[in-house]
Amino acid sequence: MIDVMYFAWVRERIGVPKEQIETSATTVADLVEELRAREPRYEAAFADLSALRVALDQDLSEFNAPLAGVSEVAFFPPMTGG
Amino acid sequence: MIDVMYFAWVRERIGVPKEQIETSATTVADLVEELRAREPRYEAAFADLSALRVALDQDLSEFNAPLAGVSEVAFFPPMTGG
Amino acid sequence: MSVSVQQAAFDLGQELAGFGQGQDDNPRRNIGAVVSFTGFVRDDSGALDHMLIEHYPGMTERAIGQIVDEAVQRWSLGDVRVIHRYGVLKPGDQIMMVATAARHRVAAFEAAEFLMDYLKSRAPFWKKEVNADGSEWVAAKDEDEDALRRW
Amino acid sequence: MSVSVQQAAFDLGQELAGFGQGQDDNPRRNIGAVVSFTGFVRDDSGALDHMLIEHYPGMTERAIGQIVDEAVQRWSLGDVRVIHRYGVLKPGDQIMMVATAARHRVAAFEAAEFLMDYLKSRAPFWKKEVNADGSEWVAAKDEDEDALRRW
Repeated sequence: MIDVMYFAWVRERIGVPKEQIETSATTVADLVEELRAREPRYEAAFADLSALRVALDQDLSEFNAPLAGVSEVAFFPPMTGG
Repeated sequence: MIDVMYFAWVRERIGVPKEQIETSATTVADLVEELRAREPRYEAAFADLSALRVALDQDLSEFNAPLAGVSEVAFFPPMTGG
Repeated sequence: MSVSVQQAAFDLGQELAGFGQGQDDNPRRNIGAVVSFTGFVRDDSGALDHMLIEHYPGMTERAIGQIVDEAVQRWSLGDVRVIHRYGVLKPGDQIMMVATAARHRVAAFEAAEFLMDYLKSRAPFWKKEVNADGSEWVAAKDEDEDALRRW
Repeated sequence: MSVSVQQAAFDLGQELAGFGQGQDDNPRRNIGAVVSFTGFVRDDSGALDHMLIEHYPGMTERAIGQIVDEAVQRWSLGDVRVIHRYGVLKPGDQIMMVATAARHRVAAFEAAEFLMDYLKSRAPFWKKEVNADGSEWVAAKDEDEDALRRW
């Protein structure tokens, strides 16, 4: 089980801010493929990975990063702070 | 007659902040030569022109600038504001 | 060094009063320069009702903390203050501030600009503009990403 | 735009309160960024009794006014505030401040740095450090003169 969080328009497209997911995915990209195959709302959120960023346990990471040992994955668009 | 002002260590070496001078000098450099010839305190103040700046009627200027029409000349070291 | 992520408004004057100068009973006299940046909600068109700022609690504090640590080391800062708000903000409201204290002006300016450039693109905040006709997420700008390259 | 050359202390918070945001009955909503710089009297060695700042009344206001006008035009500033003190200042005292208000952060930062670089070397102020053993005029630094070249 892994906590998956969504922010900004990713959250709006998927419809929930957070969910627990049972997965055997070994990388972030694998997890994304699993989610896209689930329902159209995931397909809509993950259609263009270049428009997305990912954080693993609250550190910015990459889509090819391994998921081993990770307990919290977050997907969101590029940040617009400041 | 022209008003001549001195600031910082130039003022300290010459001993007065301001004086009126009767001069027929046509450039700042000529005026400096006249002053240097007067007394040792002027000689001491104007010994190294590269360490001095000059303003004509409150605008930064150059030592080769003409004095025609100028009513206030000021001599001082490089500024240290901020 | 102090970082706050908060909904509440802040008082810039209060934040900057005595900033970098140590305590009254233990004053520091090696700070010659304090730079502050304050960001406000603009409304160029006059159509904006409000801005909604979303953030990632936990990661936000962590990301800003890392950015601050790097700035302190790199520019030998005497003090840093960062406040970033989230929630509903109206046109003219203060969004955030950074302040840096250093011996000399160049370090204080550079560190403040570095902090701003990283907060823009690396701290997990997202802005949404809401007006009468609907709402829109603010898109990240290429120039903000490019700004990181100089550091 | 406002420039003050004064002996009195100033309250940074008071100067920045509402800076760039227009009047309450006529608010401006096109200012996204305010940058402030404040300079303090340092005393690294612990030997400084006080600093004496001399200036050239008349020319000071004129020189700063010209620098401010140039910054306003070049960076389309919404507002500028400059305060520079003269007279006797103690370690830790505020010497001066500049504040700039602009649409975007880069303009506000650049304009504030430009103003500081010009105030350092082109506004007619001279600093003298006074301690128990005597006093010494602060020498201008080559790096301050060099800093003007980038503008």
